[in-house]
Amino acid sequence: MTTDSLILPIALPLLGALLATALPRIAPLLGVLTAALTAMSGLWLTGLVWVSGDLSIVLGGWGLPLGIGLSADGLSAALLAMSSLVGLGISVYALGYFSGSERGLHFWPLWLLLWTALNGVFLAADLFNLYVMLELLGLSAAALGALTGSRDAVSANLRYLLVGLLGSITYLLGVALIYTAYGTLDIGLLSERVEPSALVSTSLVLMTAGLALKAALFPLHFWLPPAHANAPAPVSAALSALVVKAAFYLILRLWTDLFATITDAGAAFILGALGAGAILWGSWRALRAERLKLLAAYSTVAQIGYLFLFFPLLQALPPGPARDDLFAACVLMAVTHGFAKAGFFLAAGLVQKKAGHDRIDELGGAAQSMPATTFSIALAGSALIGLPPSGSFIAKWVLMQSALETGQWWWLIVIALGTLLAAAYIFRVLSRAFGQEPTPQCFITDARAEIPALLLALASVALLGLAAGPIWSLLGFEGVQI
Amino acid sequence: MIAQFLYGGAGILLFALGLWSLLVHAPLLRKLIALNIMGAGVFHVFIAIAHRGDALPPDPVPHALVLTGIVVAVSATALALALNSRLEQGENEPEPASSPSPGPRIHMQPALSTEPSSKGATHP
Amino acid sequence: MDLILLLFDAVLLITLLALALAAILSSDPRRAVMLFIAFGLWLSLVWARLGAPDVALAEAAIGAGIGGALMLAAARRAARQQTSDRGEPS
Amino acid sequence: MNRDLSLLIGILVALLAVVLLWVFHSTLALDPGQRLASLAMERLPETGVSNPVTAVLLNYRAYDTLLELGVLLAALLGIWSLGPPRPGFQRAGPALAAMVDWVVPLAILTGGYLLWVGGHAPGGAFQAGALLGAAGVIMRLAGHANAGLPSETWQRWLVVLGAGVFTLTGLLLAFTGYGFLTYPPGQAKWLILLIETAATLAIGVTLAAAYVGGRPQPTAPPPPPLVTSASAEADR
Amino acid sequence: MSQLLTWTTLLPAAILLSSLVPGALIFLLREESHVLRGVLNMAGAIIKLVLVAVLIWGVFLGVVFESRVTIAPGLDLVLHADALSVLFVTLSTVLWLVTTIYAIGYLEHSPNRSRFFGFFSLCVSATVGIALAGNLLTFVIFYEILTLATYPLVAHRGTPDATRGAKIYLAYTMAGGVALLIGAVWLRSLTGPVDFVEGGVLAAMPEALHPQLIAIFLFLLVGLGVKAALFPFHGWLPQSMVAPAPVSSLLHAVAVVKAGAFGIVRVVYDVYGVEFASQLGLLTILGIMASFTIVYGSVMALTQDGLKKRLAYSTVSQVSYIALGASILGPVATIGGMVHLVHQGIMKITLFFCAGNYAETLGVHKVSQMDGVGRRMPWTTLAFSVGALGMIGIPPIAGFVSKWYLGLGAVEAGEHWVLLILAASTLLNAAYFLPILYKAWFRDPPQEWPNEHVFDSRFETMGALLWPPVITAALCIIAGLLAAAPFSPLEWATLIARREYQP
Repeated sequence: MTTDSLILPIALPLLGALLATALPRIAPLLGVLTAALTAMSGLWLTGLVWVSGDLSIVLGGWGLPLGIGLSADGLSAALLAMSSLVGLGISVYALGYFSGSERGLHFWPLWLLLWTALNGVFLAADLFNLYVMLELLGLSAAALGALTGSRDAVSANLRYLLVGLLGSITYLLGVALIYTAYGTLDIGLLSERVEPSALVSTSLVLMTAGLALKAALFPLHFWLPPAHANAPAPVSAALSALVVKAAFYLILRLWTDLFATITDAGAAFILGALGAGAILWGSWRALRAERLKLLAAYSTVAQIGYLFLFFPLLQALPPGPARDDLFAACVLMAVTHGFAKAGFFLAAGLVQKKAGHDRIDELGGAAQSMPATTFSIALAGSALIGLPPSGSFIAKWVLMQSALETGQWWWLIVIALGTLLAAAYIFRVLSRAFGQEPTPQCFITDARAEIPALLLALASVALLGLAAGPIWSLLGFEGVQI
Repeated sequence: MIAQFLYGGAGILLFALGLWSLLVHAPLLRKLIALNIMGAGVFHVFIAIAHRGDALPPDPVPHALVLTGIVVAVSATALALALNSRLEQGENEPEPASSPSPGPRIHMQPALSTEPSSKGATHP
Repeated sequence: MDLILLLFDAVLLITLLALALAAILSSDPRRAVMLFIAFGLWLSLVWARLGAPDVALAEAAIGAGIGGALMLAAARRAARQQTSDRGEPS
Repeated sequence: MNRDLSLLIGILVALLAVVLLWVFHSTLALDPGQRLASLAMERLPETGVSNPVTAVLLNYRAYDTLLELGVLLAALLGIWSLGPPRPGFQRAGPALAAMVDWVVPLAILTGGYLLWVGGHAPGGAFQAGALLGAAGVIMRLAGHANAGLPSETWQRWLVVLGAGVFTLTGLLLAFTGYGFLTYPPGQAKWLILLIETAATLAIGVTLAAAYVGGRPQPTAPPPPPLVTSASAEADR
Repeated sequence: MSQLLTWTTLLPAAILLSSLVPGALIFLLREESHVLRGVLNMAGAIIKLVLVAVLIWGVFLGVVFESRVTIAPGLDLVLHADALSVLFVTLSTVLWLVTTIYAIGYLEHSPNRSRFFGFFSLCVSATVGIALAGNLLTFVIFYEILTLATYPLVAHRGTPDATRGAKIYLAYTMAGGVALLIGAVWLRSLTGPVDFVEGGVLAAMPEALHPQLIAIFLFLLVGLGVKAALFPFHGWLPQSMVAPAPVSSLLHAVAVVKAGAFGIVRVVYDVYGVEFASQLGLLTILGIMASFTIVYGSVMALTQDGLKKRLAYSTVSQVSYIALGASILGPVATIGGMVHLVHQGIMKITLFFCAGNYAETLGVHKVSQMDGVGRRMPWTTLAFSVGALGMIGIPPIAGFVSKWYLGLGAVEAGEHWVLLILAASTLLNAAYFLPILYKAWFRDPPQEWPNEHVFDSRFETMGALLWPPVITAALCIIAGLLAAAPFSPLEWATLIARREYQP
C-alpha cells in the first residue's frame, strides 16, 4: 500500500492535467477536483512519513541500480505538505481569478503539470529523473508566466526559459561527471560511494551553479523579478512560493545528503555570502520597487537569501541535536515563506484586480476598501519580515542562535539589516491602507478569492508560529532537551 | 579508453563553446543555437562514456538518457521560438489592450539584450 | 590498425567542432541554422560510430530534423525582419 | 557586447573547459567503473524486448519516459496558450506540392516500421514519432494550414494519448498489486508495444502541432487545387 | 499543554484569551453593529477583571500559575504569574476597562471602529502577554506583537501626519525590537532557555562571560529603552501624539511605555539579579540614563505649548523614575520604583483623559487656550488638577508615595545625588503643571471656545467621557491615602521587593 501512496501525488495531477487538456470546456472543474485529490494524497503521504518514518520504493520492480527510486523523508514530506496546501489555495483562488476568461482554459493543464513536476522533484531520488522534473517545472512555469500575453510578460518569461535551460544543462553536465565516476544515478547509493575527489567537487560546483541559477540566488537572480511580477497572480504565487523553493530544496538535498562528506567550510561560506548579498540587494530593490508585485518578487529574492544563510552554519555544526534544530529551522523557514509569499501574491493580485493597477503609491483606496485582503497582506508581511507570531521568527531565532554558537556572528548583522529593510518595505505597503476613505461595512468582500489568501497567510503566522513542533517530529528529531 | 576521453573531451569543448556564445551573443536565435550546442555537448559526453571499446556492446542507460534529453531539448526550443515569435508579433502591433496588467511599461530591459555574464550580473 | 581508427575519430571530431564553431560565429540567422542542422546530422554520424544507432537516428530525426525546421522558420522570419528594417527604415 | 568583455568571458570559459577536461581525464584514468551496462544486459530477457535501449526507456526507467512525454505536452500547451499561429503563411511551390504526395505516406510507413522494429533493433517510439512529425512539417510546408492534423478536439485527445495510456497502465498495474509501471513477466512485450504506439501517435501530433506554432484554428480552409506551373511562377 | 490541565495552568492563558477572543470577533463585526461591539468589549474587560482578581488572590497565597506551550523543542511559550507580573496585569486590566468606556464615547461617530477596537483588544492582550511572560522568548514575542498591534492604532486617523507619526513610531520600535532580539538570542546561546526566576539566573555565570553579559545588557537596554522612552530613543513618543485620545492615554501612558519599563525591571531583577547587576556596574549605567531622561523630559515639557505634547514629555521623564528605582540597590528604592509603575499609570491616564475631554468638548488643544476651562468644565479640570498635583508629588495623592520611597531608598543606599534629581524634577514638574492649573481656574474663559460641542447630557460633557477621568482621579487619591491598606499597590510592591531580596 505504501508504494501507491508515494506515486499518487505525482500520478494524480498528471492525470488531471491530461484530462484538462483533453476536455477544455470543463477544465476549471477538473482542475479544482484534481487539486483537491492531489492535496489529499500529498497530506496522506506526509501523515504516513510522520507515522512510519522515511518511505522509499524503486519503480518498475528492477531493484536499485537499474530502476528509478522514489523516496519521501521528513524534509520532502514537509515541503510536500506545504506545496499541497499552497497548491490547493492557489487552485481555489484561480477558479475565481480566471472565471470566464479564455486564458483560464490554458491555465489549468499547465498548472497541474507544474504541480506534478513539483511533487516529482520533492519525491525523486534519482539524479537524471530530477533533470527531467526540473525541465518540466521550468517549461510549465515559463508557459504559465507568459499567460497574460503582454509584451513584458512574454519577454520576461522567454528570458526565464533560457536561464532555466542553461541551469538544467549545467546540472546535467554535473550528473554526467558523477555517472562517469560512479556508474549509478541513485542518490542513496551515491551518498555511500562518494568520497572526496576533484571530479566530485567539480560536479558539485556544476550542479549547485545550475540549481542556484534556477533558485535565483543573488547574482543570478536577474530573471526573477520581471517574470514573477508580470505573471497573473495565482501563477506568480506558485512561482515565488513553490518553483523557486524546489530548486533550493534540491541544493539542500545535495549538500546535506549526497555531498555531505565533500562540502567544506569555504564553499559553504560562499553560499552564505551570496545569500547575504541576496538579502541586502533584494530588500533594497524591494524598498524601491514602484509596483506591488515587483516588490513581492524582490522580497522572494531576499527570502531565498535567508535560506542560503543556513549552509555555512549547517556545515560548521557537528551532527547532533543543535544541528537537527538548525535543519528543522531551515525547513520551517522554507515552509513559512511558502505560505506567506503565496498569501501575499494572491492578496496583491486581488488589489491589482480591484484597483486596475498595482502602483504602490496610489493603492490607498483599494487597500482601504478590502480589509480582508489588506489583513492577509499584513499577516503575510509580518511572516516575511519574521515578526514573532510567525514561523519564520522561530526559524530566525534558531538561525541567530546557531550563528552565535558557531562563532559566525557576522550573519547576525545581515539578519538584523534584512529584518529592518523588510519591515520598511512591508510597512510602506501597509501604510497605504490607512487613508481617509471609509471602509466598507464588512470584513470579507469577495469570499472565493479572499479566503484562500487569508488562510495561507494565517497558516504562516498562527499555525506555524505557535505549533512548529510537528516540523521537528516530522524530521525525526526530538530537539535539544537540556 | 583513449577514444572515450577524445570524444568526451569534444563534448566538453562543445559545452564550453555553447556557454561562451550564449553569454556573448545577443540575438535570441543565436542564444538558442548556443543552448542546443551545449546540450549536444553534454549528450555527447554521455554517449562517449557509454562507449566501452569496440568489442563490448555499449551501455544502454546513457543512450536512453540522451534520447530523453534530445526530446526535452527540442520541446524547450519549440516553446522558446513560439515565445519569440509572439514577442515579434507583438512588436509591430500595438500592445493588446485586453492584457489584465496594463501597468505603465516600466523600463524593461528588452529580452534580446545582452545576457549579463554570470559573474556579478546586476539587473539595471 | 587502430592508428587509422584513431585518425578517423580525429577527423570526425575536428569536423564536428568546426561545424559547431561555424554555426556559432555566423551572424546571418539563416546561415547559422543551416550550419546547425549540418552539425546535428554530423553529430548523429559520430554517435553511430560510437555504437549508438538509436540515439543517432533520434538526433537526426528530432534534433536536426524537427529542431532544425523550427529554427529555419524562425530564421526566415528574422531575416525578413532584418531586410524589412534595412529596406525601409521604419 | 564590446570586444574585450567577450574576450574576458572567452578566457574564463576556456579556463572552465580546461578544468573540466583535466577532471574528466583523471576520472577516466582511474577505472572505467562498473557502469550499469552489464547489469542491464543480463536482465534484458526479462524485459520483454531485446533492444537494450528500448528496454531501458520503457521498462527499467519507464518513469523518465512518462515525464518526458509530460515535458513535450507542457511545451505544446505553452505554444497553444500564446494564441493563434503566425499569419505569415504562403502557399508552397509546385515541386514540393508534387513531392508531398509520395513522401508523406512513405514517412508514415517508415514510422510504423520503426515503431515495430524498436522491440529488437534500433528504433522505437521517439524516432517513429519524429518521422510522423516530419510528415506533418512537410505537409505544412506544402500548403496545408494545419499540417494535416485533425480538428482541435481530436488533436487534444491525440496529444494526450501517449502520456494518458502510460499513466493509466501504470496506475492499473499499481492497483492490481504489481506496483507502478512494473510489468507482469508475461505481458511486458505487449504492454510496451501498446504504450509505444500511443506514444508515437502523441509525439507525432505534438511535433507537428508545435511546428504549426499556435492554437489549432477551428476550420482550416483546404489548400486551393494545384494550379498550372505558369501561374505558380507568377505569384512567387 | 502537556501537563495537567488544572485551573492553575489554565488561568494565565484564560486571562490572555479573554481579550484576544473578543478582539478577533470584533474584527469580523460589521461597522454598524455598535451594541454587539460594545457588549463584546465590556464583556471581555469584565471577565478579565474577575480572572485577575482570582489571580491576585492565588499569587498572594503563593500558588504557582504557569501555562506552558512548546512551540518548538527547546523553545517554550510560558505564561507564568508571579508577584511582579500581577502588579502590571492588574494595572493594565483596570485601566483597559476604564479606557474602553472612554473610547466608546470618544469615537461615537468616527469610521473604522471595528478595526480600531479589534487592534485595541489585540494590543491589550499583548500587554497582558508581556506582563505574564515567563521567559525571555515569550517576552520578546509579545513585545513585538505589541508593536504590530499599536501601529494601526497610531495611524488610525489616516491623516498625513498620523501616518508620518506612525512611520516614526515604527522605525524606532522596529530597531528596538531587533536590538532586543539580538540580545535575547545572544543570552540564550550562552545560558540556554532563560526563565524569569525571582532573584535572577545569571549570578552563577563564569567570570569569562562577564564582558559578554555586559554587552548583552546594553543590547537589551537599547531594545527596552525604545519603548520605555529612555533619552536617546524617546523621539517617537511626542510624534505619536497624533493618535486619538484613548489610544494615547492607554497606550502611551500605560501599555507601550510601561512595557519597556516593566521589561527593564524584569531584566534587572529576574534575569541578572540585582546584586549581580550592580556588581557588573549595569545599575550605574541605567541610573545615569534614567536620571538624564528625567531631567531632559521635564525641561522639554516646559517648552511644549501643545497640551498632549507636554504630557508626552512628562511621560518620558516620569517613566524613567521606574528605571531609576530599579537602578538603586536596595529594597526600599525597588518598592518606590515598582509602586510608581502603578501610580504613574493612573495619574497619567487621568491627565490624558482630561486632555481628550478638552479637545473633544471645547476644541482646546493648546495650553495657551486653557484660560477659564475650570469654570466651563469643573469636574474634568478637578480630575486634571488631582492628576497634575499627584505628578508633582503633593501628598496625599499617589505620586508623593512613590517619590517618598524613591528618596528614602536612595538615602538608604547612600546615593545622595538621586535626591538632587528628585528635587530638580519635582520643581520642573511644578513649573510646567502649575501654570496650567492657574490658567484653568483663575483666568476668565474666552467669549467663544474654538470648537465647542454641546452634548445633551446633564453634565459638562458626555457621560462616557466624563466618568473615566473622575474614576481614575479617585483611584489616585485612594492609592495615595490608603497606601498602607492590604492589596494596595504599595503593599504589593513591598511583597515583590521581599521576594526579590529574600536571601
